[in-house]
Amino acid sequence: MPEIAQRELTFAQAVREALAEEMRRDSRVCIFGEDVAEAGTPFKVLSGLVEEFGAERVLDTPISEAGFTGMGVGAAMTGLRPVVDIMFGDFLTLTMDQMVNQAAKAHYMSGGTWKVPMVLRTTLGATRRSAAQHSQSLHAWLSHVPGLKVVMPSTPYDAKGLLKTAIRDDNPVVFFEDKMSYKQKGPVPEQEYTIPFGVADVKREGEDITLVATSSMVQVALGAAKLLEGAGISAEVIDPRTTWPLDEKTLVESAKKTSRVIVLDEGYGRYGVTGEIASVIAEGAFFNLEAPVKRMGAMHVPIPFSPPLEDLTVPTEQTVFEAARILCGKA
Amino acid sequence: MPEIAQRELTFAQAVREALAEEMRRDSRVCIFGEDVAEAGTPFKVLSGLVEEFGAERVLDTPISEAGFTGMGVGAAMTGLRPVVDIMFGDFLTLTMDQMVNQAAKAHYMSGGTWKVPMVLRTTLGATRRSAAQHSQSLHAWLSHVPGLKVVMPSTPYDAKGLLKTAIRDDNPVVFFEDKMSYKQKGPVPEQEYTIPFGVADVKREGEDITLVATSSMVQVALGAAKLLEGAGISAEVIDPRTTWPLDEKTLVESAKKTSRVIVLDEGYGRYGVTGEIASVIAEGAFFNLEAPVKRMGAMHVPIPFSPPLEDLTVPTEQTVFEAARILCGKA
Amino acid sequence: MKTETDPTRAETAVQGELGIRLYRQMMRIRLFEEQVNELYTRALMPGLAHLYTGEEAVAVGICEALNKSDYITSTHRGHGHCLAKGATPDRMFAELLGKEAGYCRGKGGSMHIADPATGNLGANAIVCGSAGIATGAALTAKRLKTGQVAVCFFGEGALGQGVLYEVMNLAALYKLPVVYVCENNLYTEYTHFSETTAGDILARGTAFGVHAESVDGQDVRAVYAVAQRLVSRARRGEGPAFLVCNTYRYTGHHVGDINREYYRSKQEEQEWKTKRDPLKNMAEWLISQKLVAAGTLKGIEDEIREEMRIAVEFAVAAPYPDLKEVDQDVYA
Amino acid sequence: MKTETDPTRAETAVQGELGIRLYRQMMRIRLFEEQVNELYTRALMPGLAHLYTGEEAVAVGICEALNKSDYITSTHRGHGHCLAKGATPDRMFAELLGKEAGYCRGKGGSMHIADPATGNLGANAIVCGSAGIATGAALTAKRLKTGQVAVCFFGEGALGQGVLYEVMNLAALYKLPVVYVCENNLYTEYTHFSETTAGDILARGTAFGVHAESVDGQDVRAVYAVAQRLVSRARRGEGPAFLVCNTYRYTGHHVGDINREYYRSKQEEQEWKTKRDPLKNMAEWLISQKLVAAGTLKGIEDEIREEMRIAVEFAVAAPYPDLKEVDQDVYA
Ligand SMILES: Cc1ncc(C[n+]2csc(CCOP(=O)(O)OP(=O)(O)O)c2C)c(N)n1
Ligand SMILES: Cc1ncc(C[n+]2csc(CCOP(=O)(O)OP(=O)(O)O)c2C)c(N)n1
Ligand SMILES: [Mg+2]
Ligand SMILES: [Mg+2]
Repeated sequence: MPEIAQRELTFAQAVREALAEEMRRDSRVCIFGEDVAEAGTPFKVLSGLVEEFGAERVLDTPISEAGFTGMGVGAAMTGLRPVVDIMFGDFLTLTMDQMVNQAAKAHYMSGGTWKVPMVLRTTLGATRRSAAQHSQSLHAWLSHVPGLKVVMPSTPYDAKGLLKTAIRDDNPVVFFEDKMSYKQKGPVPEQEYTIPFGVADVKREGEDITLVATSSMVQVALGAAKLLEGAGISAEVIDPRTTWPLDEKTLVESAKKTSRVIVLDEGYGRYGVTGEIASVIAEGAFFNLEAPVKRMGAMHVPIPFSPPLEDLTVPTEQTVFEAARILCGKA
Repeated sequence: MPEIAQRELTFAQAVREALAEEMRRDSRVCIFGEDVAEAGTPFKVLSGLVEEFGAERVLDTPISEAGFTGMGVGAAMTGLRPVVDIMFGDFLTLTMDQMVNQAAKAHYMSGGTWKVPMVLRTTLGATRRSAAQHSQSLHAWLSHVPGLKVVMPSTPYDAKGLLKTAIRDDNPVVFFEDKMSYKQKGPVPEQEYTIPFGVADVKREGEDITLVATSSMVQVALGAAKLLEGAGISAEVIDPRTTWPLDEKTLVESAKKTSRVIVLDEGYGRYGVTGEIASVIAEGAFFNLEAPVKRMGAMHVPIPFSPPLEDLTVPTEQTVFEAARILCGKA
Repeated sequence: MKTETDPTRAETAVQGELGIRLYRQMMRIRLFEEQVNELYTRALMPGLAHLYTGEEAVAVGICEALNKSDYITSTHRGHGHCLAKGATPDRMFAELLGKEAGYCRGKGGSMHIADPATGNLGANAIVCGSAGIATGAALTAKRLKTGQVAVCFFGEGALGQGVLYEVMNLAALYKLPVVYVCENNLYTEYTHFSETTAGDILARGTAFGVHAESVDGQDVRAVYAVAQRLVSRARRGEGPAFLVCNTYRYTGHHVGDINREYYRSKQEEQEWKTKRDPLKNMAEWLISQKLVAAGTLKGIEDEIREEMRIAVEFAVAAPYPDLKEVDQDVYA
Repeated sequence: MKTETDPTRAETAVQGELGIRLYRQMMRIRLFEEQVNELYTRALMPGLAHLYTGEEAVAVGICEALNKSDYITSTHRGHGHCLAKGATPDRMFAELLGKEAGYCRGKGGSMHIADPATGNLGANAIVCGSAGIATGAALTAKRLKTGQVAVCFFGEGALGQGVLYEVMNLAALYKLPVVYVCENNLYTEYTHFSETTAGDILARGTAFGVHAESVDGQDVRAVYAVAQRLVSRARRGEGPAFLVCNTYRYTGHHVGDINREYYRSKQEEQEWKTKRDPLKNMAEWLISQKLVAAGTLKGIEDEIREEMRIAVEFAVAAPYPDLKEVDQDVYA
């Protein structure tokens, strides 16, 4: 992150600022989704946008995720640059045909003639006491699908820079925001900037172990890294920032340097993001690893409502700290 | 496969026989989907069933994948044991909310009170010249979701035994059939049998390299194994048969024995089945592997229609053969 | 749960005993939700809850026309449906607090209460998420000839979900015993239904071959009467129905939705509360008809208040599930 | 593509020149599909194809009422729509054979022909898969005030997909310039529409606030006239329309569907082919009206036969795409 960054914004403010700037820059950019206008979404992320850009560009929709996502695909193909709002990532289930069979394939199937410059913004993350249908992190599904790009910002700075890049990208981009991060504050420079896709960010440098973490897990990894420091273990924290394209090089280099790796992601642990990243590292750093790559994701259960149970389903600073110590043989 | 197996059936006949036997055994078992009755599906897999069991138990539906899959969930919760037919796996996109937010979670969310004993049968596989929306293998999505079981038969024998188990299971089970395998013949004993979930099958024993292959890739692996034999390489072919539950033990044991592994799956190669299985093996056999686990899945592109291009997107006996020779340092 | 009445005379079926029962059931919902809001403000409840206050006549009028063995599916705003179908407040509060004594052992919470004993297939946090489930339950009832009926409750926001029309078409084709009950409380989260719903709501049933009617959702006797008709009709094998109940939620979309002026006026809320309150109007009718004395109704209210107080105490004191339960019941 | 006619007089708009053009366009589709079936039987075409034969009047009547810049979305049975909107047979055949000269460089095939030059947003192999896309195209036209109209073609089987009702509701709410054209050819794959469609088809538009009409899909002049009205209506900002065209497919669901007796009778097929053939009837009308001589029509047919023969030759001779194209155009 550049030095000049003085001003602090919350994650939600950073997202809103990226949208506002892009909407001012390009009149084709528009937003639609449920309660996005006056209400500014239940998370208030979009507050004020309808007042500045009008109801024509900030469009309230019925509760029709498939329908308005499909409308987004067609609007994108014909000259608008829609940013579609899916309130909870759990509702991606309803948009999969539009995103996977339509948005992701239109460019390739048409021999490169049609383009789908749309962004689908949605949320991920548990521990909000919202139970099994409002707590999932389903980004692995989209990362699996050729034709889509998948963005997982972990800080206000990254959120703003990556969202501006997403809106300017000529492909369908799925942009995941951690519900629990919206109030998180961080430096965001006043001046214009964008962040390229496929470039991982070293959130913390270290020597003994690499913690690869996405989205909500980055703060957890940084917290664990602090604890590890106390235990005499120097942890490097790497945030891929986009799961597709994936910056394999940076991940592998770090693994080669530290020789020990934990991959952290809030999606379900099986057949998801940790498996892909762990495989990339296990292959790329095969001759350097001192221990198997450790994977930590959401427990393989529907997210329970009961707080003491829900808190067990997601990796925490403490569980990561302990896993790292074991991996480093210092438990 | 037991010796007694004399009779040969096609994959399609084995599926049909499993359904017919279970429908005779249990009057609660019923089928619904598009053109499942008189037409017996476009693949003719269900031919004859409506004649034996009647239109009440073999129910033609409108083209409403979400609607009749949801109907299946409710029917399963209340006393029927529906087998829902989704013609092409590509249409799973339309059923994801019913399968993931409803079927997979009803038992857990209700504190174990409601059960969802349903089977969703669908297809996977490319190279049928059906283009990008009729050629996908999306089983990784379902394998990612706690609450679901995922079955991937590769032979007529496995198809029959696993489908009978699926129908008797009290959980939602997604059963994937390779379109290109329907005409494949194989031994299927006359007498009753079932095959437990979570038990991998060693399709061929070998010493030098392990080929883990699912569904359509099992025949490819066996073909490659023959070619490898000619090159003096003894390949073991292991079929997990179910991706969830996953028989980690058998996979890891084989990897420990051979020290070299290729994982083959027709799903997209990234963030899918090969990543999970490769990670499980890389962790479990960490100190035994001579080389990184090699992953081979569908190319990260929408499946093209043009035959010469489509043929490049899926692993073949030849490409597996070459990859294996390189892995064994005998290229 | 159903007091026997001649369906053909349903319109005039509500008499003293039943009338008082309808009032009592509505009061239980009203006072239950009062406590839920209390638990939220006292920060004793994890997460949020969507109160049914103001809509009591719908759940009660419908469920009183059902047998205990009949099925219902419910929504994120489901407390009223659960109570009306026979759930007990103590286990419901326990569920809202994530306790082991809850209907779902604390794993479901406010939006997922389910109870096989009362035919409750579960509340659902996906808008329109249970339409398929209710339709499937009706398919089972028809196939196994059990004589059961399934009722699918949903808010008018669910009219935006295409799957509703897919399953109504299926129910009509197979003549399934299911009643789709649309609770039109005029708002989705923060948007008036006129901004999200084009055309004609009733036609959205008939267009798919489903018999459609609407009713004043604040008049419990009217809801009960039409429910009687549509449920017996379904039970007799005459097919599905779509019932639109015009109603209103008194409070926010959820307990945290306090400032609502930007999407609806205080005056609008006042008018519904004063002129069209289902409990007040039912009480006045019962008294005017000399079916009950005012004192009796006051007595019922006090009695239920006490029931709720005890239920809350029970739930607050109840233990959380054992931590090892976290990965139990993922698979049957 | 649109020959200027006064929309208010649309009903009587079809005159000689236009009439002949309508006939010619239908003939091009008829003979194109003849060749497709030929390519299939000669095993020159990979995979399968769904022929439009018998339904020509729908695509032609609609597309002749559109401007070149107007949008269409098409289906798995899309050859007719593509031709009617202005695609050329040579590049279409090339696409069907997976050749680089095809509209999609061979990557799409029969079910995915797309062509920006003629406003063709693409055929779609997901039933109802393009309803959202067409609606979005109309949103763009309205937002950017381009005056374009979008037409969404789909078979009556798509009436089973809920997303259709989601987007019709959206189009009505936002008054979008889109016309949803339902080609009711009586069958989905192998099932009669009466077995899969309850209620009233036209009401499925009006229930969502979309103006609905139906027309004889075998009468190209009637289709053209109503299309004129609905398209200009949409262009004038008066909102979306839903048009049901009653038609029939002469051959199998796809080229491989030969024995059809188990789902429909040969006699039924014969009646449509003899009594209601769109080309035969149009030819008779043109001649009876003295708008053209029989010989002229024969000349047109021969000319088109030749066009198709050359186009097939071109496609058969054309090269496949370079293998390195396999992973090109995944991302823009
Ligand atoms: C598929 C889906 N989309 C969006 C939401 C978020 N959401 C929860 S309740 C609600 C409004 C529902 O309105 P309505 O159906 O009228 O029910 P009401 O709250 O008025 O009782 C929305 C949009 C959801 N839970 N599920
Ligand atoms: C979502 C989806 N479900 C099922 C299919 C398989 N399928 C292809 S065409 C077809 C029938 C379509 O019938 P209709 O819409 O009437 O069009 P027609 O073939 O009669 O022109 C079906 C079921 C599909 N392609 N997409
Ligand atoms: Mg509402
Ligand atoms: Mg049809």
